[in-house]
Amino acid sequence: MQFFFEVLIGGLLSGVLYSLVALGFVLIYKASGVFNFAQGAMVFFAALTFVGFQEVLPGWLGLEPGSAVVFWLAFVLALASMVVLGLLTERVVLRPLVNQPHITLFMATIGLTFLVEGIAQGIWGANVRGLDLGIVDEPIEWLMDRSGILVSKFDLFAAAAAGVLVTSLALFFQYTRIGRALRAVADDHQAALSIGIPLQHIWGIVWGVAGFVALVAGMIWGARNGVQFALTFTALKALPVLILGGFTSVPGAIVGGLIIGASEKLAEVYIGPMVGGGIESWFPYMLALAFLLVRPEGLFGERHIDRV
Amino acid sequence: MSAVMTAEAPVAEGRRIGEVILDLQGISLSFGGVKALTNISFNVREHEIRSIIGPNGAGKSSMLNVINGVYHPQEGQIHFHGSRRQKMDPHQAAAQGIARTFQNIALFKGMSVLDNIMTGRSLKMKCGLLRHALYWGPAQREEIAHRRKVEEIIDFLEIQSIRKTPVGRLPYGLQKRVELGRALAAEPSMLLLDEPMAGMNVEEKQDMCRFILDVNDQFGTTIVLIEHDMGVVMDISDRVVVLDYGKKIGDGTPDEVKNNPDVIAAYLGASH
Amino acid sequence: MLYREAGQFKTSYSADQQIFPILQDRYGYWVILAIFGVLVPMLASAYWLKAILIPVLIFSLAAIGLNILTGYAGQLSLGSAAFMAVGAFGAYNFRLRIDGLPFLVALILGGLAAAAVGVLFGLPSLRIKGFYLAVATLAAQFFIVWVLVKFPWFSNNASSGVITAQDVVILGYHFDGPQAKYVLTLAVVAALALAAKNLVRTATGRSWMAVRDMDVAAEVIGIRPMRAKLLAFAVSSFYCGVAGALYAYTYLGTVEPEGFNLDLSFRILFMIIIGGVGSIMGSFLGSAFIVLLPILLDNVVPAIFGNALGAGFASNLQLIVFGGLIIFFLIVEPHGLARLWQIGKEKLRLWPFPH
Amino acid sequence: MAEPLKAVEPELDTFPRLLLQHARVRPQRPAMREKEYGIWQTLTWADVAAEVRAIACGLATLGFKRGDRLAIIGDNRPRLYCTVAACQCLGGIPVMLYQDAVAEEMAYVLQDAEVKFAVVEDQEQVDKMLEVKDQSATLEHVIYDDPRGLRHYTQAFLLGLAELQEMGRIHDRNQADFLDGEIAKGSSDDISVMLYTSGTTGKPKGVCQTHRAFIAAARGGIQFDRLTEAEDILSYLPMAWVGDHLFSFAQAMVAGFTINCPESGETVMTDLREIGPTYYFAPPRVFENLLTQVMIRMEDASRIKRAIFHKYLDVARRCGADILDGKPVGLGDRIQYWLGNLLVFGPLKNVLGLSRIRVAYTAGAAIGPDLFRFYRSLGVNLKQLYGQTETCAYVCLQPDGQIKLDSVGVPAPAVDVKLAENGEILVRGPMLLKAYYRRPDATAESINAEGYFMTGDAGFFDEDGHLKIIDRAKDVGKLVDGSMFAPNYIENKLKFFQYIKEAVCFGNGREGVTAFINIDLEAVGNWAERRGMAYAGYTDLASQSAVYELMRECVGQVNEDLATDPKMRGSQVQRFLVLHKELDADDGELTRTRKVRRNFIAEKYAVLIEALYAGRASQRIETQVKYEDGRTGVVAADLRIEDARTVGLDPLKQAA
Repeated sequence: MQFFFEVLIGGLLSGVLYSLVALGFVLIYKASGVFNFAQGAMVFFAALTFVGFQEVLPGWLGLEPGSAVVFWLAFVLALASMVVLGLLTERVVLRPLVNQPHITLFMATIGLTFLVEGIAQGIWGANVRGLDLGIVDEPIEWLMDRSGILVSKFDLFAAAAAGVLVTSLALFFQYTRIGRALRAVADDHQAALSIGIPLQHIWGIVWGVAGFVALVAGMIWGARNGVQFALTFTALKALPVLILGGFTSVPGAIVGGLIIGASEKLAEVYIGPMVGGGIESWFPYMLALAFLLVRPEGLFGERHIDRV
Repeated sequence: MSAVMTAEAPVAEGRRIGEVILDLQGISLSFGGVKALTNISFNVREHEIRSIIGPNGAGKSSMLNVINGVYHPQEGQIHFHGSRRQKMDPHQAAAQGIARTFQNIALFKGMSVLDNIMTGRSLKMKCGLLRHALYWGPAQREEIAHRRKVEEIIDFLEIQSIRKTPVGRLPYGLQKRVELGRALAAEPSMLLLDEPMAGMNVEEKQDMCRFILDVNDQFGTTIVLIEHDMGVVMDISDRVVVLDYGKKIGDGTPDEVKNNPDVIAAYLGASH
Repeated sequence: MLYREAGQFKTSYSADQQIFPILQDRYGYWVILAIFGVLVPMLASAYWLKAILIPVLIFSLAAIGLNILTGYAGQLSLGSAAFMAVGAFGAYNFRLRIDGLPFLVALILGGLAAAAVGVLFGLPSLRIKGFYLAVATLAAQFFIVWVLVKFPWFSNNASSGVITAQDVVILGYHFDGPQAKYVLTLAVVAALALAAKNLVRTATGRSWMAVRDMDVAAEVIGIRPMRAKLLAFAVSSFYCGVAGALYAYTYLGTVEPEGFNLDLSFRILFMIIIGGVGSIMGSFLGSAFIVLLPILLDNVVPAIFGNALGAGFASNLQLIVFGGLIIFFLIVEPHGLARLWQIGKEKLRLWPFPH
Repeated sequence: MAEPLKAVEPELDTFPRLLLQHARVRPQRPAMREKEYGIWQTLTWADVAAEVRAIACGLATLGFKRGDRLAIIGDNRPRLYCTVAACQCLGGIPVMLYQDAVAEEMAYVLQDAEVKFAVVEDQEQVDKMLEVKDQSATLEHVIYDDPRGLRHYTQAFLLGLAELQEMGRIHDRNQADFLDGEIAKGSSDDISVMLYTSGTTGKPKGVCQTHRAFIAAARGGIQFDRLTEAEDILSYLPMAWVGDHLFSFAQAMVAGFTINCPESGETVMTDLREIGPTYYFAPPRVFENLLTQVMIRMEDASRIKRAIFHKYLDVARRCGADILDGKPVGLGDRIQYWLGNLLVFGPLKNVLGLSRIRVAYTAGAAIGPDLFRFYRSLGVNLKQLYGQTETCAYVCLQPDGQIKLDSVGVPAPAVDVKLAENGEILVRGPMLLKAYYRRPDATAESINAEGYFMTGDAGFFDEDGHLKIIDRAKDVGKLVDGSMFAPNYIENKLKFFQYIKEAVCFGNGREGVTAFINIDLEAVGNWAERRGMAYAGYTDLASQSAVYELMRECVGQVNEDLATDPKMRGSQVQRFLVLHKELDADDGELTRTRKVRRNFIAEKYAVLIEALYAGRASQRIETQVKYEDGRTGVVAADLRIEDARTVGLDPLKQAA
């Protein structure tokens, strides 16, 4: 039983990371109807840019490697890069494709995936790098002593970060003018126009926010597994998360991420050995597929009626 | 009440309006609590032109969607050719000889006029995948036989000069005509037309009117028509049913409907 | 300019419905076929045949498969490589386990195996569309590769699933040289491309396009969308499967499941985007483009920049160029090279008029 | 004198016999094609013979007798052509009607020709027949080809052509030798067809032509241009027009070539391109529209393409016509022309559907020399012919290699052409009409005692024996010195300039020729804009001195041209003015078909004519005009009068 909980909690915590990536998808999908396949690549780009700046800044500015200044400066620069990347994407890729079929936009973001990955590695190189957030990946003693369950401090931190992020996003959407405009856009583009904020500004902001979310996700993930190309594949796991949670639901992204994270770990541990292991690679997709057949609109998605 | 009316329905020379072939009883339809149609009953006789009119949002298109199986009403019964119709899909309705056009043109944008109309003959084509892949032989013979039929429709609708044009490039009025052609290609016994003349100029409307009358006359096709142009409706319909807010408020010959106080109220109310 | 169409009138529907109704196109087609069928195998070097022409043909076939599904039936798939894998391992196992099974029969059986698997993974398409379906096909991609790796039965107990294709023998003739393999590949691909063209110009193809363009209208005129979609999945997977089998038998000889990864699926998708969605010829153009571009980059980049940029740069540049091209084509010419070809042809037909 | 016609085989002296011959000799060759249901449905000669047989027997079943008149009304359709032949088989007379005529016009012809049967195309024509049925006492049966929309027409005299043919087939089975007997009864002197002259003056007259006449005309043309059974012709001009009857019926029947009927009026250009006829006929306006379209479409082409296009058009202008005529051309030009053919002319002709043409004719109106030269320079063997309904559209033809832009060629084989005292063209030959139907007076008026038909056209032969048409004979007058004055001839020459829209010349009984000119507002407007000139409307533009200069140049060129011809040199335009308003049909100055009403204009603007001859430099004029909305207004202007550049002529005397 203890083992089960350990696996469950570990899974839930890695699910938090899926949630963070999925969150970026949801934001963009809500605002512009674009299914941004490149969100995973953007996470990779963000993490690589952050690490890259951490490496080069001390040399450029004569700072102490590993200092807080370097950390925050790299964070700000990486964030700025993400915003620029987001704005450029919006301007160069999506705006010319406005009013095109969704499938075309989707394929364009696949192209974007390649482009972003290529650029990131072209600038920073393709080596695997470590990323240190200063949090030690060791079990929380208090919890281990009381219940015997191993929970990593790092995972807890990641969960907390995700929680903060989601809460602040929720507040942002709920209480700011731009947030309200964003929600209006998701419902009806015409209505959004009447609020008085140009659609393009809104999309710009959304891509900026999505960049920020990608950066946070990338840093946490990078700190855990190292910054490397494989990150983009792991990020693909966000897709089944979306199917579970629905494309338009922020809570859906969170819950979906947790379900996927937990179930893939449990499946790996309990079913894996029966079939030779490694089922993590496909289990989330099959789960999502099975789920689709039952409830195509996702857990929190809105049911759609085709009017003829 | 409707029996009295049909007795007086105009009978065109040579065209005999026959028995009731479609009977709708107490049809109600709602979408997640929103009532689109409430307890609607009416019937359609063989060979007649039956119009459905009413203000916007009266439920006219929903009515057509019920008839050809796109929507499944929660309540009510549909009898088609005497037998009770179970819940069925549009393609089953098509197999029973019901074809239709749509309010917003629903052509296959990536295909030519010819191919669009050819799809209308899908139900009549029997060759399978392998024969299609081999082409030469049965598949080619079938294609040619149906092409010949489709060409007759193209000739009938006078769209020879655009037969190989992709439909996306055509002006609106011609697209409507092509859509009618696609419906006709199925050689339907009943044709549902959803605002076939919307957005057309006078000349195009005249043409479309002529085609509808010719179809009804030459092929004996029963026609259920939704149309906003009252002049056209009153001119070509045998009987008219009037809907408002999903309820039936009038049913009868054009003259009767014109003098029905409820209908007048609905239309005056709608126009203000 | 080259066309002389006056006087080419059609007195029968069979003449009017030819694949190439214009005489000059027919000539062009036979000339191209003669060049690639006769001249190329006589003149091309082994490198060109083995490393370029054979893979171009094989990927063309896979691209035709994906194009049937995506371009004609409108169902996006990210799992083409997995279906190729099924074809490759299917053909291998059929030959392994059935004594004396003729190669071509094994090829078809491999394709049919892929078709069966394709239908299975196409089932969700009955309820879902667009991105949802794309994600569903990812499941196929990962699951199939995993199965082939994890169950050694499929690779005759070879380590990590690597298989070595048996000799290709048809009617006693051994296809072992690059020439022979090229000619065989060309023959299979040409025949299947013709069949695909036939499918898309008859009722089957029209039902796919109808479902793609307006599924409600398609259903209303009596097409069953479910049937049309599953058929598209089956045919598409069949083509990918045969391509996969050729990939093993006439191209690489030795393949492993991991070779049929997501990246390959993406590459096939890129072929149809760049070549032309909804065009058989576009599949060939796209395949040639995607196969040749990296070779071109490998040769051109060092020539311009020298070796200073390092080996990693070339692969990154390839990513950037592919990604950029995809976006460029989707924005500027969503119907790809095939459309450009067609525009050029229209220009020639109307020359000297612009339109 | 024209070359003789080769002898006719005696058994092939009527159209029905020709048809039977083709069905025997070339049964599987295509005789007629029609674009219908998306493809060119083909009837072989055997098919045509069978169709004709069924129609003829059907007609006989309905009681059609020798000599009965049968009206044919509709677009060019194979079955209507077959009906013509079927009617001829029975010794009847097909009466061809223009399908776009209104019911009353048809009523007149139906009465005049005492038509008993009418075979019409479709519902539209049936409706017209129903409208005039009561006025046409002799009309007994109306037979229609296309049954669409006619299901509820219950009139007993209506019958579908298909049903008629079915009746005919039964009749044929029962009396297999009936039709052959009827055909055997036919004689080459029987009337083969009645064509109505358009009748610009008075009521239309029915021109009766015999088999002999039309076969002679057809054979002459075939011999002249060496036509074979392999020709393809597009039949799109009205069947009631003599040209179509000659080209699409008579010549096809004689030579055994294929006629091709377009799908519909809208698709003629596409169908032309598909068929790519080898033998083609079109009135000048068709060629003109085609050229205009070419130029407009080329406007949108890229700069490079336009440059190539114009460069090679220049090459063609320089040597194209000579190459076509087989004249010696330098090697450099030949190479350039060959390149041009590869890059421009070949594709251009092909896109237009003209690339297979061996012989093309134009007639019916004067064709501008630039227009004519354009097509010839591209290598299209476009030629002019001259003829009337009364001569089976066959008098003069331009021989290959001897094309003169302003002549209509030499007398056709077996045709005897001479000029009357007043310059009127007289023709005699086997192709002359037998008579005007029931109009002995008119027949006597137009055929003189020696058997010459008086064409009413004035013309003269040049030194090579080519006939030049100058005017209607009645319009031709004389100057005071007795030399010929042909206003139309001069006006046409002026109007060939794109800047001149209308011109009216005066001079009959005067010392010299003067002219009113209407500028073409669009062309001159463009010209002015290119030169940066400002103008406010027609009147202002017409009065500008630069425009006068332009007109002077045009008139001067016409004069130079006229001066080369000894018969015309006296007719050079000495003085001219540019009118302050456009001549308008609403003001009675033009007919509805846009021909100038010379006498009306002379009366209305008498003061201007007086000023022209009085030698004044300007004249004030006020004119009432009708605006499009029906209001009237007054346009007033001081019109300048200019002397034109002339060659070797004394200026007009300044005396009044």
